[in-house]
Amino acid sequence: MARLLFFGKLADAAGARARQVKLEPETRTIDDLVAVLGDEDAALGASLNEKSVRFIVNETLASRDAAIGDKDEIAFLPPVSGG
Amino acid sequence: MARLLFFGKLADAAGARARQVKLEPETRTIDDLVAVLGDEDAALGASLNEKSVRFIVNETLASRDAAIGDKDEIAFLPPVSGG
Amino acid sequence: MIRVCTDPFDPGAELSVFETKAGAAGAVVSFIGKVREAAGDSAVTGLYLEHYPGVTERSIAEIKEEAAKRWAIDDVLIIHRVGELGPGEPIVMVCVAAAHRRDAFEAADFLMDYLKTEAMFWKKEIREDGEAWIEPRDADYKDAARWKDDEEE
Amino acid sequence: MIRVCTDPFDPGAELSVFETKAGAAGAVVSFIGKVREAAGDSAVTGLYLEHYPGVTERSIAEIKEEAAKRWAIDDVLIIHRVGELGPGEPIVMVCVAAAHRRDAFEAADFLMDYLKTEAMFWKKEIREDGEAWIEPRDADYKDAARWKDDEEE
Repeated sequence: MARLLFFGKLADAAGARARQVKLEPETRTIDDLVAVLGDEDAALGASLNEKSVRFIVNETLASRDAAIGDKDEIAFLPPVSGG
Repeated sequence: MARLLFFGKLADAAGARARQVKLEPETRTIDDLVAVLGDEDAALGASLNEKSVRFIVNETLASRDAAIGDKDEIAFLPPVSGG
Repeated sequence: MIRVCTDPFDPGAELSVFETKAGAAGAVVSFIGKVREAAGDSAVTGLYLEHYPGVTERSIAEIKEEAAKRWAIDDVLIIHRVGELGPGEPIVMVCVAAAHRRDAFEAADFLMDYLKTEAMFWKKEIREDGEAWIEPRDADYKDAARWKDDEEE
Repeated sequence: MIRVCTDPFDPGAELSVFETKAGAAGAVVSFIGKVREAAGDSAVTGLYLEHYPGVTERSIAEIKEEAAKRWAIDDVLIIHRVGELGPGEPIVMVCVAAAHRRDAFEAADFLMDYLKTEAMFWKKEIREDGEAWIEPRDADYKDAARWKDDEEE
């Protein structure tokens, strides 16, 4: 199972801060995963497709075409706002 | 009597922070006063003639040719160093 | 030192400890950011802040290292609240100690720009007229971009 | 508030009072300048500071007004020690509260440049190898000149 983390407004869009999901073998990249999530929930898909969203795989920043696997922790980050 | 104030290294040069002096009628400007003080003490005169020295007459910044009188408070300021 | 904490902190007490420790450093600059009390016409009743535990702290540690490369600084303290905060409460504090004030000012300024635009915190403002996730203002991105020019030099 | 004082002050306690008062201001920047502990190879054993009572305070009040014209700031605190100080003791503290951090940073920076190059204080450093009246460094004049360009705009 992969662990998905949603922060800020993306947690609102996903309806949860974290999800455990089974990644099918054909879900090879973050882009693939976003497509799968968008198929289940179009609004969430739209939110995750915003250009400002960044991705972290196993605690390291990753691009949309980064490879992912079924043991990974994948985080979706909206624009930050600290301080 | 005029009141002369010397600050910082100029107090060291004058040997005092303050002096009361009788200004002769022909001592009309700060320049005149510096000349009088320099006649008494050449080293003090040299210190007061340094370009970085500033002058205050009755709590207001004044130029070397500012008029002074026998009731005035005249301060000699070397370069400042606060903070 | 870097601290991400859910409990309130006391900026004055933190500064006391920091500046006392900063013996030989002639200059100490501190910045405190607080929850504002109004957004436009609407009163702000609270703030909710979240972060990515572990990842956020590590990214702040990296930017602290970056600041130490760019400026001659002796010590840095970064405190950032997460969780629920009330109006007027301190959210963030950055302290920098250095031999010269320019280094201390610029490093503190740089660290704050990073914390505003890059560090992994997400902030929701709870207002009388509703809730809203906050994003950096254009001015924040502009401020942060000042340091990128430096990088290219 | 402007305070020229012979007694030591506690920067942390001053910041506490200042930032608590600065309710609606989202940003508070503080600067503390301390007596350095060494000048080159020679230990600094103390500092002696004098000012021109009345005139110094008035000139600082004027520069505070100037800062309030240039930046959107809510509150300013300036404390400056005079008399005899030991190594590591705070000499000066400037606090600025503002709605936005850029205003707070720049106004604090500006006030410090003024205090270093224009305000009527004279400082003698007492070192193991002798005493010396201090004058601003070239860097201090350069820092202060940054704001003169602004004036001409």
